[in-house]
Amino acid sequence: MSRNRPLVALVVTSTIVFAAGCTSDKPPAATGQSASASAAPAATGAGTGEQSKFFVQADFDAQLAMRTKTPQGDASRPWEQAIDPQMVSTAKYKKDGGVHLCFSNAAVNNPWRQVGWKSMQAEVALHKEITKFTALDAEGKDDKQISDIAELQGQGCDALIVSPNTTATLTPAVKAACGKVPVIVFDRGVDTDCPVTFINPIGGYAFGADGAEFLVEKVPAGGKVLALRILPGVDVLETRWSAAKATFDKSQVQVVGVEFTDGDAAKTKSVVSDYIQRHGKIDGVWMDAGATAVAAVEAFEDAGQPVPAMVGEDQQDFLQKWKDGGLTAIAPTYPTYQWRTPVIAALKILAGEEVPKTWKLPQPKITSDTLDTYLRPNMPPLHYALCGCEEMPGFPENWGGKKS
Amino acid sequence: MNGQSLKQAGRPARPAVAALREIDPTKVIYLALAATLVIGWVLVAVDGGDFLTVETIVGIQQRSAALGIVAVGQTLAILAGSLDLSVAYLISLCSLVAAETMAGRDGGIAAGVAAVLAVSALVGLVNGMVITRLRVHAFIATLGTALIIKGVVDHLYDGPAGSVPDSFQRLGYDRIGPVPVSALLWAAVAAAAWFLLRRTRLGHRIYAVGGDEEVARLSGVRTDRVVVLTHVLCSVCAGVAGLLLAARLGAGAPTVGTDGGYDLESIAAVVLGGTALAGGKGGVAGTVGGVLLLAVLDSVFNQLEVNSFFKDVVRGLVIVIAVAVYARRRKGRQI
Amino acid sequence: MKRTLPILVVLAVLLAAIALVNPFFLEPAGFLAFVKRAAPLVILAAGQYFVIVSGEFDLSVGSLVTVEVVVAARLIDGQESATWWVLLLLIAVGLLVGLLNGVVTTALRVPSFITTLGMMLILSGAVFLWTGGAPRGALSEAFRTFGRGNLGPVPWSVLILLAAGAAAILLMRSDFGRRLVATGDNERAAALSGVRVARTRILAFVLSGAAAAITGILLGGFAGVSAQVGQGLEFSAITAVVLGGVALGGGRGSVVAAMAGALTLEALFTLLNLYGISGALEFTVQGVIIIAAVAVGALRLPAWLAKHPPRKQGDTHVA
Amino acid sequence: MTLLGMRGIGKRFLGVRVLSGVDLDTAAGEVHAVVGENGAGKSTLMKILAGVHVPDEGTIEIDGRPVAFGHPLEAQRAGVAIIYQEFNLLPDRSVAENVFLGREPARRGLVDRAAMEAETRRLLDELGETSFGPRDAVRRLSVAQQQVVEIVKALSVDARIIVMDEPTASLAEHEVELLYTLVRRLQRRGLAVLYISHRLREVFDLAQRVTVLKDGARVTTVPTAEVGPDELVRLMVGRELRDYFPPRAAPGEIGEVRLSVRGGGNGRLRGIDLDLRAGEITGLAGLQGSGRTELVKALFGAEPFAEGRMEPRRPRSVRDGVAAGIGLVTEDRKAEGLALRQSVRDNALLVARATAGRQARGDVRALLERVRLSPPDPEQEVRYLSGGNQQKVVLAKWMTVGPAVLLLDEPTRGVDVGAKAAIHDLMRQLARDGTAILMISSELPELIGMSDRVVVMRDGRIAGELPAGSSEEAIMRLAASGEAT
Repeated sequence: MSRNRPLVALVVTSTIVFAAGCTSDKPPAATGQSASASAAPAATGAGTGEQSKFFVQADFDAQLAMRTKTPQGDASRPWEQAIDPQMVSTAKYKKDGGVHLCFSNAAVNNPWRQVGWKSMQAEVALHKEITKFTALDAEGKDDKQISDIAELQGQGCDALIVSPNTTATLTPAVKAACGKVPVIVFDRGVDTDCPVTFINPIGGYAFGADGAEFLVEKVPAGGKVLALRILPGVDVLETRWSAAKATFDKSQVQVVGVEFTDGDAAKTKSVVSDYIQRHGKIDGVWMDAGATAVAAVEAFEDAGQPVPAMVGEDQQDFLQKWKDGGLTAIAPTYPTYQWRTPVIAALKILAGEEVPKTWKLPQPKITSDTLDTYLRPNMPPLHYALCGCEEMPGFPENWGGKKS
Repeated sequence: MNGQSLKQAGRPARPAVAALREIDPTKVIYLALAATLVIGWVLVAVDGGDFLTVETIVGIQQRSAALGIVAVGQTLAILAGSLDLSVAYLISLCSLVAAETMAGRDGGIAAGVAAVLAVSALVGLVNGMVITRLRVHAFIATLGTALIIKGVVDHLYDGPAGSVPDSFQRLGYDRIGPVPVSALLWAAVAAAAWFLLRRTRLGHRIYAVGGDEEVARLSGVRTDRVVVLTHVLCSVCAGVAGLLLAARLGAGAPTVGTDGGYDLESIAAVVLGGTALAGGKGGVAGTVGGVLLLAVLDSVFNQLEVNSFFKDVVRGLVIVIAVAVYARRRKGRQI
Repeated sequence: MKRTLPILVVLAVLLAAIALVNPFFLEPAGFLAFVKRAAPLVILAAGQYFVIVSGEFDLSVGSLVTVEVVVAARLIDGQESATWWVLLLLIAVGLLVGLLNGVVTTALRVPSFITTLGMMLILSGAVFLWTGGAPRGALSEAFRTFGRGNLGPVPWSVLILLAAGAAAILLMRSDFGRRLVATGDNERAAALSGVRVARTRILAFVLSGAAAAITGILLGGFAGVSAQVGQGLEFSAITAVVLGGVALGGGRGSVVAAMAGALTLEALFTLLNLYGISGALEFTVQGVIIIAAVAVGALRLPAWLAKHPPRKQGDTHVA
Repeated sequence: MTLLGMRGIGKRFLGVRVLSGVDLDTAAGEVHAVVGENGAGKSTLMKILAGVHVPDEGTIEIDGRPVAFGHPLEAQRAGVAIIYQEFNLLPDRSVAENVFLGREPARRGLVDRAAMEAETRRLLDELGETSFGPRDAVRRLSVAQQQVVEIVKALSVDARIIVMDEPTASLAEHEVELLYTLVRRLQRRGLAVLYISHRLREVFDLAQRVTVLKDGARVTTVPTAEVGPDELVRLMVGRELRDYFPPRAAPGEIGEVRLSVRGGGNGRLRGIDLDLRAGEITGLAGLQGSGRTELVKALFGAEPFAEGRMEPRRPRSVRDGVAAGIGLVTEDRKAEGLALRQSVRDNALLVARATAGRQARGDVRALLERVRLSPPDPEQEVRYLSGGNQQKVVLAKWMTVGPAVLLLDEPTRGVDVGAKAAIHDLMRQLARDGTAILMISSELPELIGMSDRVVVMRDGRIAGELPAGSSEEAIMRLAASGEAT
């Protein structure tokens, strides 16, 4: 052990020197999306650690405000709704005849993206005018997505949809593409306003806050809350946590721990059991993504304890658990129906109809009252309820569900 | 898996039949590459696409440059009978170091490059030292280093950070005709490595150490030194790849290395290129072929919009089959 | 035994350290919970041991575990009745994958590192090709009992672990075990003594596959369906085995030590968790400890190294 | 004048004394033999001279100037070259690359292949070696050719002191002759040759002086002219070893045929007719490459016959062979005979465990005592045993299954005089108990001394058979030209 200390010390220190030493003269982060790194400042708040570098008060306030606004458009088709849109003209993109639509996808490497991807394909199928649909999967590799975007430009696309793998890193590629075709960006954003429209739901702050507020309301003052996070360093997840943190810090609840689970159910269960052991009782569990919600619930069941107030997501297995166990729970969502919108937007743009510059989709949360409307026992465990795909041809089989 | 070559040494020459059966992996891989190109072209044509457009050709090169550079470094390590599982995290680290140091300033480029080379060389040194001085198996040693770097990076960074000046991004985007600068960089690195192995003493000794460390030692080769140097070079290659990726991404990204799967993929590419995993046999030419083959496959799949799961299956099969073909050379060794 | 001792000491120290922070750990329930959690990795490590001691690697176990769970979920699809035949099928799948690894490695002479690396890609690709990208279906309660439920006060997984551990130890005491180690030590000598080298190695891979199947069953039971249940397990397993003082390259080390290595690794995770080391730095500490442990193991005999400098199986080589 | 002087050399491993106060000096143009039983410290002494080990005590002087080697490289620079018993060559590299490994000639920092190959060619010519060239891959060369490469390697350092550790261990008689001429040529060039060998004949043929080591200490250094073989053996083992070989089988002791081949052949062998009888030790002679090893491997089933009849049956695999009651003690103990990092017990029981299943275990300790393993400790790892003891373990391995036929390929190679005698007795004992034994030995005195008859091979055929006690000349003539006397 001692023999290795120097080695490690070398690596660590050198990294810190290079990292911290060089950020010192870097101007503070301008927009919410661009990140700046620095050695972590001291912890603050009620056991919630330091605030994330991603936290931007303005965006936070904006998103929380949006939650109460009524979106414009047909409420039965939330993927076409928009929250106070600033319309932009797209006349210059007007085009007649068949459409060749292109899509650079970050990845399909998790259930959320799987559900969304299937919805998007179904949406494309709905429109006869789309004669060709070319989609490249970057397999979660920034570098590949960059060359994918470049490659697509050579295939005569009429419009390019991009779901960026990461924010800052894809900006150059998207900028380059903007010059050639109308670009539609959704889910994650990029650090440029060159895309015709940027589509996503209200966002991570709202997601995080929804859950946290619920707990603050349900958990008695001084009650113990455990926060579970997938992994550090993912902007979307960071915003969720930072919002939750902001909420908790203002409240009476005590955050006894913030743990990373790698989205691994087994690890989640272990972590939660450890906390139950150590603290005897946990009054609420917050999490930044629902993938491991069920595992967390089970940890309490296996420990023979009542399941406390839970925050999950709109995955079937959690909704099922919620229903069966009559849990006190809430499921903030990051709706997969947003995968339908870009296709619709593209067609609008190519038809010369104006679209919102930033297309904010509504982001409902599932509560005990609305649970039954979203719970679909015939769908696979990791299906996301807010796919907006129930009416689409091929439902439910294409989404892995069974006719019932 | 090895130790046999050593025992071979004391044994009389094998019958000529075995000699006839010998295959030169480098030839095989380039034949396979050509075949893949043709088949790919046909498939895509049938699919109604056009395979050999400038975009795809550039795409192939762009996609393979980073992996190619890492694989060249990995080749050195494997030839010396070692291997390096830490490259993926090192690449992430280096992309960050570069972007942070440059911080968008043209003036920062030199410093950034220097910093990356320094950090990567240091990591290589640590790997080499742990392997030779502490006598830890390379597999574990570099796996450990990988974890260490991962921890540090994740701890310090919450996502893409820093930024490289546009002038540096040109490294990632400019091209001369159909040849991207990044591909040229890769070619340069590969050429350098080829030259090193073929014409320098270190090169000869890398083969010797990989072939049989004990023999090399008794012949007066300072084997530990060779192993350490090899690991430094391997890590520096990873560092260069990190620079390239920083240029491509315009920023440093804490996950770019692992998302790219550069650790196992580089090893796969090297072995695909006919370099013996046990060391002492093979070379850079093969590795380049291996990387290109993977890239072309990727590109074909892209054109045909094959989903990534199917790709993995094919990749896996290709790698195993290729190595099985090379393995026929070692026939006649078994009892 | 003398090779097993160091790791047992380390393990004891770690367990003591845990107990220090978390007294509940000393109660039967607390300790059993720990063993229950560790069981899957320990069994996987035992399987990996057979392969490593025969001089090979098995990198495919991680994705094999994922395959097992995903397949189980889709086939059982919530029907209790399906549980039993699916369980049998899962074991069969594990055996089959092991068999393939073994045959390709021995008959086609592909280095096992590559064989199993390829298998890793093939498996993870194939299973999601089959389920269309994400897991479907659900596990039955009966299925989950093995990883989750208890028999009286004792978790099933602990009982399964004990059974598997005992089996592994007996196996290594048996003729097969000795032949396996001899093969890993000197293939030619073993072959010229009448050992069916290829068959022996294949059997090692088959055992590893079976272990992965059991691990999958336990993990699926413990935590339910997940797309990434097996992620990185192959490295954890290999690390565990090496921590136990088993030499990569084959021919030395005991299965007990390998399993102890796995327990140690699990204890390490728990400890880092208890001491609340930052989510990220945890990896750094882990990396340092692994290198250190193996280094110390290697440094125990410097004089010996001077006398017999490492040959090909020496430490700086991938076996 | 003295070229090399080693004074009071001492060395311990793990606190065990392996050398103490050893003196050794040699002059330019001298062939100086170093003899002693295995474990006497010969190899360690030489490895110290070659910079592989650092001595705990003592000094080394070259030309009267004190030197200290921390690494083989430094020894090389000082003009010391060593040719190890097991060759140190890279099979996948060319001859030239092997010769200059670690000392590649360079111009402007770049390896100068042309110079490298030219120089190798020159040295090969000098040794009159034309059967292969600098660019050939070592993998392709025969054992003898590989040894020439080793010698060229030594010459290329312009070594002034060349250490040869058992150089003839793997050579056939006629190759030994070649080696002799090489050594004498080196001697004429004014080099000092330290010649380690178990074969006393070579010592007397080549060396002017001989240093005897025993238990890590020097017994004496004497001019070879002043001692006789028996004297030397006594100095080495510290006891008289009269009656070197056990008595041959009396006619009555030779029983029925245990194994017979008619027209056996495969890639390397043609028309093999051979009978092996219970109680008989058959010697198998022949030049390197005449097919001796191939023959025993074919009889055993490791490299099976493709044609011909064989009684009781023709083995198609090693397991067939073992099942047919055949055992093979291979030529290369370390590579083919033992799992070095396993215990004596595990090695001794390997065959039984591999083939015989549960039975045929018996009492390991008794077995080890029977093969006179000293000490008979079943838990010891075999790699820590002397060559002689290791060979005894290999024999024990086969005795567990009590084979009807035992094939021994160079059973006493690299084994010290004491163990050699033990192994010889054991062989005869096994024969008496009814085993049919076929023994290959390149050491003709041994072959003649042990065999009840000698079968001679040539070009993959059996050239003829000679009765017990035939002369070396008769055997050589048959082996070389195929003419019987």
